[in-house]
Amino acid sequence: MTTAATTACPECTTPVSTESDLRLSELVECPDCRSELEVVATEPVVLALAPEPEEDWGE
Amino acid sequence: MTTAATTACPECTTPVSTESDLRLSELVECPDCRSELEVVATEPVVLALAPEPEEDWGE
Amino acid sequence: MIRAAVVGAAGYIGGEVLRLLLGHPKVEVAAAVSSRYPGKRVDGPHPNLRGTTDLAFCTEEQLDSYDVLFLATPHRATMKLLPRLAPKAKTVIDLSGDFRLRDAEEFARRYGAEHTRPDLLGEFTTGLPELAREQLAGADRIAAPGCMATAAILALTPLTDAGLIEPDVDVDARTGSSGSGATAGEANLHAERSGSMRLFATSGHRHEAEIAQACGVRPVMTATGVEAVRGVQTVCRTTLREGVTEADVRAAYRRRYADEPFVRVVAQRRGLYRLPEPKILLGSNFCDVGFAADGSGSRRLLAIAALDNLVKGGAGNAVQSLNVRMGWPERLGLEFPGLHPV
Amino acid sequence: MIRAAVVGAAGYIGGEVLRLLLGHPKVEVAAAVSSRYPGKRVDGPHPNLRGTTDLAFCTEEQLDSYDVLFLATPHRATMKLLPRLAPKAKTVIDLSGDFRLRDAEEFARRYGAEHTRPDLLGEFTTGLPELAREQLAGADRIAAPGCMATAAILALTPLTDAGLIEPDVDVDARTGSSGSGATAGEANLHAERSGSMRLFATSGHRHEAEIAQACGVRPVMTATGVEAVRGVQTVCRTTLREGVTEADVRAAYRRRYADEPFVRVVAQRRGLYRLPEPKILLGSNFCDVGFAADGSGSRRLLAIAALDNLVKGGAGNAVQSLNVRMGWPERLGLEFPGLHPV
Amino acid sequence: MIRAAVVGAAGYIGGEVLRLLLGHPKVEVAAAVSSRYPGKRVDGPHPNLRGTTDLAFCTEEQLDSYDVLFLATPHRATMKLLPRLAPKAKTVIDLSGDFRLRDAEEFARRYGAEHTRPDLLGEFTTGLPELAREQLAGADRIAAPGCMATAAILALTPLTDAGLIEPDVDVDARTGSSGSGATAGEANLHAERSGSMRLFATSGHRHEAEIAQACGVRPVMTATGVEAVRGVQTVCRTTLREGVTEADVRAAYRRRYADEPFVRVVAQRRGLYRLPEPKILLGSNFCDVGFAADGSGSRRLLAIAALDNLVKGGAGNAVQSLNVRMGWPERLGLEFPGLHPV
Amino acid sequence: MIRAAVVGAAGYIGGEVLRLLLGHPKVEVAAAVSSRYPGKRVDGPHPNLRGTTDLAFCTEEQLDSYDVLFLATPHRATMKLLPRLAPKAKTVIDLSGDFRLRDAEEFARRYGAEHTRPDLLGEFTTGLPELAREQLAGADRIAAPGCMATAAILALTPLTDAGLIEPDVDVDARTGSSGSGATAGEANLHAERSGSMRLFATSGHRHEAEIAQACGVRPVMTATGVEAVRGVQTVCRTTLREGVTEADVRAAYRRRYADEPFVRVVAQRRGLYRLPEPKILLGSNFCDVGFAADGSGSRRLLAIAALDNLVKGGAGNAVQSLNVRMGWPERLGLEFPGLHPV
Ligand SMILES: NC(=O)c1ccc[n+]([C@@H]2O[C@H](COP(=O)([O-])OP(=O)(O)OC[C@H]3O[C@@H](n4cnc5c(N)ncnc54)[C@H](OP(=O)(O)O)[C@@H]3O)[C@@H](O)[C@H]2O)c1
Ligand SMILES: NC(=O)c1ccc[n+]([C@@H]2O[C@H](COP(=O)([O-])OP(=O)(O)OC[C@H]3O[C@@H](n4cnc5c(N)ncnc54)[C@H](OP(=O)(O)O)[C@@H]3O)[C@@H](O)[C@H]2O)c1
Ligand SMILES: NC(=O)c1ccc[n+]([C@@H]2O[C@H](COP(=O)([O-])OP(=O)(O)OC[C@H]3O[C@@H](n4cnc5c(N)ncnc54)[C@H](OP(=O)(O)O)[C@@H]3O)[C@@H](O)[C@H]2O)c1
Ligand SMILES: NC(=O)c1ccc[n+]([C@@H]2O[C@H](COP(=O)([O-])OP(=O)(O)OC[C@H]3O[C@@H](n4cnc5c(N)ncnc54)[C@H](OP(=O)(O)O)[C@@H]3O)[C@@H](O)[C@H]2O)c1
Ligand SMILES: [Zn+2]
Ligand SMILES: [Zn+2]
Repeated sequence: MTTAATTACPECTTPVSTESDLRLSELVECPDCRSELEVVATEPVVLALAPEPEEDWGE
Repeated sequence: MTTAATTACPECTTPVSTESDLRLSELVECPDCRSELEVVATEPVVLALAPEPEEDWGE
Repeated sequence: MIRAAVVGAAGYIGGEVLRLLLGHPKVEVAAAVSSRYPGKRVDGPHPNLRGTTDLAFCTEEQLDSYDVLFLATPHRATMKLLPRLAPKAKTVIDLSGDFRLRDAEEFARRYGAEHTRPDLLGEFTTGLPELAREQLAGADRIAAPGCMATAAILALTPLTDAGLIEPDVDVDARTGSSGSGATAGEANLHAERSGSMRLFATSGHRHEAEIAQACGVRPVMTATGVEAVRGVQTVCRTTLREGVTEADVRAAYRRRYADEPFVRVVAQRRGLYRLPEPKILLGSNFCDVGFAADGSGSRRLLAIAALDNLVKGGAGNAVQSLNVRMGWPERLGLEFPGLHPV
Repeated sequence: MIRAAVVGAAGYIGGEVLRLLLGHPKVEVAAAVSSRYPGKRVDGPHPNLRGTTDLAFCTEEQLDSYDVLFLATPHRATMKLLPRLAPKAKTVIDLSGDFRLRDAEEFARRYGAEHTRPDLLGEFTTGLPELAREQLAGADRIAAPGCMATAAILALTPLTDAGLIEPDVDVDARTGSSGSGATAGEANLHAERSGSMRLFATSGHRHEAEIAQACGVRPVMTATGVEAVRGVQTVCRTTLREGVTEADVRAAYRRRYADEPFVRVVAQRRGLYRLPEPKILLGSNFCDVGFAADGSGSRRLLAIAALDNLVKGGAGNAVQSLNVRMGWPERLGLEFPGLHPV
Repeated sequence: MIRAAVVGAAGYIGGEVLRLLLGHPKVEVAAAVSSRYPGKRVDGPHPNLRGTTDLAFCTEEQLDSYDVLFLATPHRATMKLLPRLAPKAKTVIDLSGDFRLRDAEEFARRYGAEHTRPDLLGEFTTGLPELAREQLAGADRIAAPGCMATAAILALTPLTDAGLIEPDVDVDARTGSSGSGATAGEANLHAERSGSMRLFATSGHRHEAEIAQACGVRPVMTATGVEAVRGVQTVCRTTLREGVTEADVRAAYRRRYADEPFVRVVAQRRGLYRLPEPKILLGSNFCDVGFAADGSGSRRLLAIAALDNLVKGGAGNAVQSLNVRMGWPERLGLEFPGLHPV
Repeated sequence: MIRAAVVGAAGYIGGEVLRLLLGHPKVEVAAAVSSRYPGKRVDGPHPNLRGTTDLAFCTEEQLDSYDVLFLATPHRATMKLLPRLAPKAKTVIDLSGDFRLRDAEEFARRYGAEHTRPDLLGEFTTGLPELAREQLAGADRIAAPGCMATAAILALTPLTDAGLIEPDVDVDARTGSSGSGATAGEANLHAERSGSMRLFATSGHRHEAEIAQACGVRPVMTATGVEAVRGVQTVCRTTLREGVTEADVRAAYRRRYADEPFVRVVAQRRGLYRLPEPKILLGSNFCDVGFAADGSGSRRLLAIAALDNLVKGGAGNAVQSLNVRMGWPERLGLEFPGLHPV
């Protein structure tokens, strides 16, 4: 069984619901700003912005 | 009262329905090939292809 | 089923009204007026309608009476048409600029002509459900806003309603070629318009007045024609009031549009389509709105919107207003979500 | 409501299947498989779906069982997927090239690889209602034809059915960039593909075999990439049999397609859009077909078709096939007529 | 320095003649005639010329006498202009269709009007150095071929000269919008023309007659407007004579164009640009030609050419003809190679 | 004739340097380096160069010594290449971002990496003749500015030099797809990039730092990808100092650029091309600059520039800098004026 909790997106503060069986390093997506968030702690769940490949558009 | 008859499109032979109160020089549209047809006689109705401005596309 | 008539039905907005009404489950298109094509099939100038209708255009004189009348005719011509056409329908929805502004003097300044029926201006309700849903429920004179104005208004409203920004706003509109209608002038020649980035308005665009009226801001507006047929994007450069944070902004947008069927908040950190962009909205009644604060902690905020000028910026918005007016489900006949890729 | 799953759901065809099924009144999208985006929302790669669904992708392993399964995966990969996925659904609709040809040797010649499951080829029905409506009614293995093949087949069928043309046919296909899928290769780089007129196949294109199989002609095919994202046009250069007139041709087209919901005969003498052209078909399930005889009295006849490769050339056609299979009204979920201008 | 005048100088071809002559080291542009813009600067309608000239348009009446006169005026109008303008210059180079055909009856059939000066047809030399370099050396009446004709002729000449193909040829021309000139008609409206694949000629196009005259083949021609401003591509579907191999074809092209400064043979097995494509030719006087035999051993051969309709298909070719006429290096003023990416 | 080498020669900027040098009367292209295509002809990746050269790529190791070396390699890679390549040439012209900023900390902030050779930053002269003509005369380390920065700098310089504007400037850049180089990523896929209006930078774009450094303003910059392959337009929203009139502005532009060979002041009241627009600049080394004051008497002023990012925004500007460095006529090899229509 998994239960859902919520924690705030570190990028935009939107509540992100997290399953209780999340593992460390797992990636979740913020439903609002769509940031990729990494699980950096599990009890309680702490999310951090996952690093993103730089986009280089327009010189 | 108008009654409908049909006559063949001179361009594509599709039957074109014509109202009985059509007048000479009136323009009707073929429902199939969309040619513009001129009423050149009325009893019975005779349709002729109306002249079209030349299209000049691509030099 | 109600019976609808469309005047200016051979134009681009008229054609889009036809497309939407022909697919609408509660509306019958009873008349489509064109002075250039009387007696001709509507699917001549609107070839996308082939196979969906056998309707032919009629003349204004052939109109009798209808439940709703859509006016898709040029500004300045419409204020002359309205008095003689209004009696033919219970509800009139005007898509031109003639009855959008409440102030006749502002109209004269913006449109370069005196309003011929200033007495009627007060009778009109703004045809934008997001702003005037309640008034529209009982409205029989509806004036849909301009395409670029609609985009800017929907981008700004969450901010002005919540008092988050200062009044000075720079509105930078980018638009496709269908915004100028089906008029073959040199400026719309394919070889000239193609690939252009043409600043055709550097200040004083008419839509400024609509934005000011709707949002209570002081807009200055530039408009650039870019390579596209359909599509408007407005980028509003605004200044946050002291102490307002990006989280406040995000919350204001979410709150304001939580229940709106046709406004989506798009302000993402990942992916190709992070902010509103019109290409994925072709044919759709969505207006996407988004925002971007300045990372560096300044008070600068971009408020961005995108829409299809002929749909949410015109015909779709008018049909949505009709749905509200009639008490129908607001999405009726407007379900097409847009395409990707495109 | 039936339950559907889509494999390859992050691709262009997969996204279009999702768009159509999400708007379909009798289908629930129960699963969308992607190996690249498991757990991510489908409106990430398909931003047009924002606001219409909260669906997220799953992995193949997470699939259970469904009423219908759509395969929108690459050719050669699909024949390997099918055996393990087919048990998960009553009806399978494959959009790849793997089960279109009935002859395994022809497959090997065209696809440069042996077919791994030639035993299954005979189980498939062609997913083109205009050709195989009756068989589709009871079909549970459906293979939708290729986009350019569909256009050519629909252009030629009235002529071949009525025995009006000689067997040698030149198929000249013009296509937009979405035909190659969401694969970022050098050839699909915007700066390279933009404005191109690229003859990427000068003979021997795979779709030749499908056209031959469906129409009994000897096609030779060229394919040119032109500036467009969506859209295919095929111009077939054919020769009329002795004594056949243009009126015979027109009658054959009219007769053949009189009751078809998604084929329109477009062969006009006036107007801008006299012959089939894909731009007004974006997002639409129509295939427009037309013809032009040589004024000079020669026996030359052009047979022309246009469609949106992702809709009637792919996902729309698959959904139409599903409608037929289920005995539903054929237009269900496919009502969008296309746009003009665009 | 010789003195040149251009009539029809406000049009697209006229503007291109101006661009090339203004950059030509041996020509001074002494007059540019326009009836719409007399007294106005030429860089008004031709904004690319800003900073390169202070020239203004004049009227036809203001012309005096010149070494060379370029006529960039419409067909049917030009045959009326020529008699009164020819005395004003030693050498006349006509870019219209009026003096290209040697046979007045063929002209009447193709142009829908009697030729008003059939007596002059014989005086003209074809302004295509690849065909008529020697005659051009002494020519004072030069008629440059049509843009699509030029492409088809340069694609076919190596084959017909070497007797490698049968006489029946299908010419499939694809063209950008500048081919119709600076005329704002509905068909050239950006919103209509954009993204089109419009088969505007399905047989009997005028350029057929030029191709027949130059190559001795029996061409049937289709022409499709595709998304582009500049650029023509012609795909000629031909049949090899018995026993002719692809190696013979390649050799014939190489031999024929070995010393041509402006024809490149492009028929590669690798890379993105294997066959001729106009986008990399914008502004350039190159015509790229190539071919593709049918792998399967049939006798089918595609002969393909691409050019910029305003340059090698018009103004550039005219200037190249002038260079030949004057005995100057043929590349003078025509060095721009084209761009990539673009 | 001097001998030149180009590193990064297979890229878009590298290809444009090759095009310009191959047409330059005083430069011989002695080496073109590519790691992907060693030994292959340069006209493979650069098909526009067919017929103009037989040059093949070499490896970095094969370089010997040259009069001038062009670096057209990515930022962050170039600062590592420079120390080992600089000894091979008297003059080095770098087109990357690595040596544009004088301040190593600013570099680290903007480029997300420490500068590996901060000691060399001071040796570089800005490769923009309009700003640094005199210094360039003796310069042997030249860093050409970024494409959007060049446009913004040329738009603003007349105003900042004359002290006409306040320091806060909003720079709104619009750019084509070639600005991202020949890199096939998802964002540059034709089907995704086509028709886009993508705000890919909403603040903090690297070019801000270059603009600040060159003009002494406080720029905030947004960048939007629009439908185009080549072309940059920057619209700078500025505020006039108290009392400054539009006439002052016009005079400042005229004065500042009176003798500049490659800057044209375009601020017209009539015509289709009233303000700078990149499409007529394809292939040209012109930068068009213009301005528009607010009619209403406010102090708002738009300063606008347009250029071809690969030419005046890159390779052309580098060649112009070389011409200045060598004391040659500045227009040498850069005469192509641009096209219209296009
Ligand atoms: N295009 C847009 O994006 C957009 C968006 C929102 C609102 N609007 C507004 O919608 C209206 C129509 O715009 P459009 O783009 O569709 O223009 P359009 O394509 O030029 O069509 C206008 C139509 O009005 C008719 N018309 C012209 N003059 C008339 C007159 N004096 N009296 C009656 N009918 C007349 C014409 O049809 P006949 O000659 O056949 O009668 C024409 O088809 C305008 O007021 C425009 O401002 C446009
Ligand atoms: N594009 C058209 O116009 C068109 C028209 C008709 C038919 N088709 C056919 O439809 C199919 C899909 O075409 P498309 O254009 O949508 O291509 P696409 O955009 O490249 O999508 C293909 C999808 O298949 C998945 N995939 C790739 N390799 C796979 C494998 N080995 N096993 C399972 N899934 C795999 C990928 O998703 P993940 O990596 O996320 O799993 C990808 O999203 C092809 O067979 C094509 O021939 C295409
Ligand atoms: N476009 C192409 O790709 C192309 C290629 C090869 C050859 N051509 C041929 O070149 C000629 C010009 O084509 P274009 O595309 O440049 O057309 P365009 O842009 O329409 O220009 C034609 C010019 O001719 C002038 N003109 C019109 N009627 C005239 C008359 N009765 N007498 C004198 N001048 C008249 C007009 O200028 P004013 O009204 O200002 O006098 C106009 O600028 C045509 O014969 C065309 O067939 C065109
Ligand atoms: N595109 C523009 O509009 C523009 C304008 C002004 C300045 N710039 C600058 O010019 C430079 C080149 O841009 P571009 O657009 O031409 O990019 P591009 O098309 O991606 O080309 C870059 C070239 O650099 C080579 N390269 C890549 N990594 C390298 C490394 N580590 N060491 C040496 N060579 C390497 C590659 O060639 P091989 O793999 O074959 O060696 C490639 O062809 C960049 O610094 C860019 O910022 C670009
Ligand atoms: Zn978030
Ligand atoms: Zn007919």
